[in-house]
Order: sequence, then structure tokens, then C-alpha cells
Amino acid sequence: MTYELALNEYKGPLDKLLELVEEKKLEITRVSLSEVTADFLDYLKKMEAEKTNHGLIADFLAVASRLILIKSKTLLPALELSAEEESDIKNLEARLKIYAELKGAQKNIKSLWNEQQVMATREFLSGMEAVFYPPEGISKEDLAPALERILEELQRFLKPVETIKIEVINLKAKIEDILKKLEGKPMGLRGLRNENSRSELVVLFLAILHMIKEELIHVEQETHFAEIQIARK
Amino acid sequence: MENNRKIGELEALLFVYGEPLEIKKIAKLLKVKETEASDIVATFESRLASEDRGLALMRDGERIQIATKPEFRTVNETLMKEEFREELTPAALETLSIVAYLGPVPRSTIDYVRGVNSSFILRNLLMRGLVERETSEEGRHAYKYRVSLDFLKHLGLTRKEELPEFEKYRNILTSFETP
Amino acid sequence: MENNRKIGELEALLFVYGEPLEIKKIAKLLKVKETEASDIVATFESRLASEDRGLALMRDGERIQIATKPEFRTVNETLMKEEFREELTPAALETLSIVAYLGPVPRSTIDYVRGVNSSFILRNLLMRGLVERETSEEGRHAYKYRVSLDFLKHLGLTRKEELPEFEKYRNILTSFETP
Repeated sequence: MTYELALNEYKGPLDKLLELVEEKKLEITRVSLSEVTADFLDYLKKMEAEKTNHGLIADFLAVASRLILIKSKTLLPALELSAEEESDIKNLEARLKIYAELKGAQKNIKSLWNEQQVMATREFLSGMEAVFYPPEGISKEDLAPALERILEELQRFLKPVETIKIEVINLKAKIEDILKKLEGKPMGLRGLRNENSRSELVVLFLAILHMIKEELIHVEQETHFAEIQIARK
Repeated sequence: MENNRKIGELEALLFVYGEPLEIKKIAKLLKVKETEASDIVATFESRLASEDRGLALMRDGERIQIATKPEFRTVNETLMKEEFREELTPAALETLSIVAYLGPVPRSTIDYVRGVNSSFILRNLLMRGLVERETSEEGRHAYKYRVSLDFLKHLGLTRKEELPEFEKYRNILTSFETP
Repeated sequence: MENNRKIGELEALLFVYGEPLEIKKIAKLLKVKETEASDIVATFESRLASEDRGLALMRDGERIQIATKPEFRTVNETLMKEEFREELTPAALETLSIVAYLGPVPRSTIDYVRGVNSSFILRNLLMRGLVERETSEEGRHAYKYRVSLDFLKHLGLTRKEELPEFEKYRNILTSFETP
């Protein structure tokens, strides 16, 4: 269970974000979140380079996409945000504030845990002899269906990992896809979307950001409300 | 007093059962009404507070259990040497804190506060017996999570309300705008 | 009185220890002289005589132990009957099935496949005679669980391999076994 192990060792995205904000001695506001966006993305890149598990990266991507929205809005004040995007941003601020408050609760639990003031209990029917009390009406056919139930649940539990893996692998595929679409003609941001899923939007944002940094593409917005045009350099 | 005998009976029952026992079940076994059972439990609990008693009553809603008092460190140290106490990882600490102070709580709330999908860490904590889940009214797969009495035992607390600053953190979600 | 605290400590000690404990050892654990330990034990014993106590001190030469008073035996017998009269819960049936198809199997594997801690359920199945445990090579605390012959007989089977689709389920479960 490497996923589980990795998940246990790493800080979650909100923890990291809070650390970055506190490092700069900032309050939790939209402006301060915008200021730490670059650092957060750097950390995300480092995680990808270290081949941290896909599940955690996906969680970081979700937070990163909101930070990018905030950042874009600070850079391009005219950028119109949808009601959903606006509430996403508010949401992130609220969550980070709650997370920061709960740090105190974590401290309490940690210190009690380390104090080792254990209370001990006794085992069920300790010191008594086992007596054969079979349940009535059980037959050999009852066992396999019970197993089926567990196996079904186990499968359902293990499945999301596969989905997350595919989503993350998509980032690289998406970059290639965008470059192919931009072959010859510039395109609007909307034209680059294939489906309307939220995860696709996240990946798209990150792909574009990555390509700007690598100077593979050129981004332009003619007027304030015009669609952002993306062209290959 | 008739009640005294019932208190003795309750003690014997909890001693043998070992695990958390519901008051409803206790009432049935002691052949008394549920309200009476609650009274007997309360009297038993107050007697345990005496200095010459080594046991404490643990409570989780309607379930009770007896355990050794946390202050007997020598006893615990002698007997618990074999017990290997793992450090809590950041993910485990985050999740346990939320479940301890806010529980019973659905996974969606835990995910929301942590900003990550918590299914793996919850499964890990369930396997370690630190967290328990109950089916909520909404259906079989809508579980609610709470810390186990075993977890509280590790902290030396008889109930979750004894957690430091319990009220302060318990209401934290309502004090912010949440969906 | 300092002695009161020692009585409490003694109670906690006997509560967890479970097995008979020598007075000499008790003296060492409570950090008192042996004569003092004997006095503490005697006072503890006289307090247990009170009607509101469910426990009694058992002596075997220099070794002592606590157990429920004989007059509360009936309540404990009812407890066992009540506990085992009930049908198996879905969780118990699941655990029993894993043990049947995959046994002998350590608890860690059962916990992993079920995704929750199974220690209480296994203990319950053990006391009910449906499951047995064997010490594995790895040491005292690494038990392995298998279904009892009595239970197989109850199902009308002579060997576990006769369970429906034994090979199929055994193979699936084996693929989930943790190292």
C-alpha cells in the first residue's frame, strides 16, 4: 500500500498553504493567497518531480487551480469569474481559516498522545472458557455471499486510485493535445476544452501555466472582456 | 438498599464483558427499566471517583466501559511495555483531530476541512481501531465517523468531552460560512 | 490517606493483569514493603465484601486475583446466552467467512480485507467456539485464526476445502494478503 504510506508522510495541501502564508507573516486573505501562489506551484512541481503519489498530487492540483483563479483575477482585474469560481475562491479562504483554527486542536491531541497516559481495559469474557454456540440457521451457502460483499467494497475502495492516476497522467497528454490544436492557428481558451469536467479545467489551467513558463505558447487578451487567445510561439 | 446490589451486579457485568456495553442492554441484563439503569450507572460512576478505586467509567453516548484510571502510571508502564505506540503522522493527526472534536462527522466534512480525499487515512484509522464508523440515517454508504473509546484510552480520557478546549473547537465549523 | 491511593493502584493492577499475581511482585510494582502490600491487600479484600461490589478476591497461597462474586454468576451466564443467542451480525458473518476461506490467517490480513479493526469480532467468534487461534511462528502476539472443527461439522462439512467455490475465493483473498 504505497499510496497509503505516501499519504501518511506528506503534508496536505491546506497545511502547506498555511505554512506558506505564515512564513510570509500574512493574514489569510485573497491578496496573501495570490502572493503565495507561485511558491505553492513550485512545491507542487517538486512533488511531481519526486514522483509523489497521484492521489495527493490531485488534491494539490485542486487547491492549485483555485489559487490560479485568484492569481489571474489579481493580474487581470477585468477577468470575469463565474458564480461557481467566485464561490470556490471564497471557499478556499474559509477552509484555510478553519484549518488554521484547528491547528490548536491538533496540538491538543498530539500532546495527549505523546503523554502516554494509557488506560487499560479487559478483553471480552476474559478468563472464561470458549463454549460452542453456533448461530441458528446458518448454512455453508451463507459464507460466500458475505465474502462477495466485502470484495465488492474493497474493489470500490481501490478504484478511485486508478481514476486519479489517469487524471494526473492527463496533464502531459493535455499539453501535447493543446500544442497539436494550436498547430498553425491561435485558439480561444474555450476551444481548447473537450469536455466540461472540472478536472479537465484544472489540468488545462496547469498545462497553460506550464507552457507559458516554458515559453511554448503566447497568451493574449485583446479587450477586457474578450476571450483569452492562445497561440504557439 | 436494593440498588447497592444492582451496582455490584453492574460492576460484575462490566468486568466480564470488558468491551463497551449499551445502557439498553445493561437494563435488560439487570432486569430494570432503562431510566433506572442510567441511575445505577451514575451512582456507580460517582463511587469510582473515590481515591481507593482504581477504575474509571468511560462513556461514549449510550455505551459505557470500565478501564483503569489514567493516573496509575506505574501500573500502566509495567503492563504496557510491550505496547508499541506509533507516532501519529500529519495525515493521521489532522484526521483524528477533526473526528475527535467534530464527530460523529461524515467523510465529506473531513475532506472539506483537510482539503484532501480522506478515504485512505480513514480506512487506516478504522483498521487501527482508533476511529469507528456508524451508518447515518441517509443510507448504508453514508457513514459518520467518531473516535473510538480505544483512542480515548490512549489519551487517558474517559469521554471525548474531556478533550482540551472541546467546546471551542466543536463549534468551529458553525462559526464559519460553510456549505 | 496514602494507603487509599495504593488500594486503588492495586485494584487497577489486578484488573488488567488478569492472572494470579504474587504478593511479592505486587509489593515491587506498588513500591511498598511486602508486609505493607499484605496490609493493602487485606484492606482491599474487606472493601470488596461490601454489597455494592461485584468483585471478590481469590487467594491461592501467596497469589491473588480478582473475579466476579459467585452470586453474580447468573447475570454473566445470561450475558453470554444473550450475546450468543443472537444471529451473527453482518460484520461477524463477514469476518467468519474470511477466516473460513483464508484461514489460518493473521488478524492484520482480516483487518486489511475488511478495512476495519476486527479484534472484538474475532474475540467474540473465538469465545463462541466458531473460530480457533494458533500461535504462528512469528511469536506470541502473532496469532493465526481458522474456523473450528465444530463449526465445520455444524455446516455439515468435514473439511474447509468442501466450502462452496473454495478454490475460487481462496485465490481472490490470497491476492489481497499483506506481506
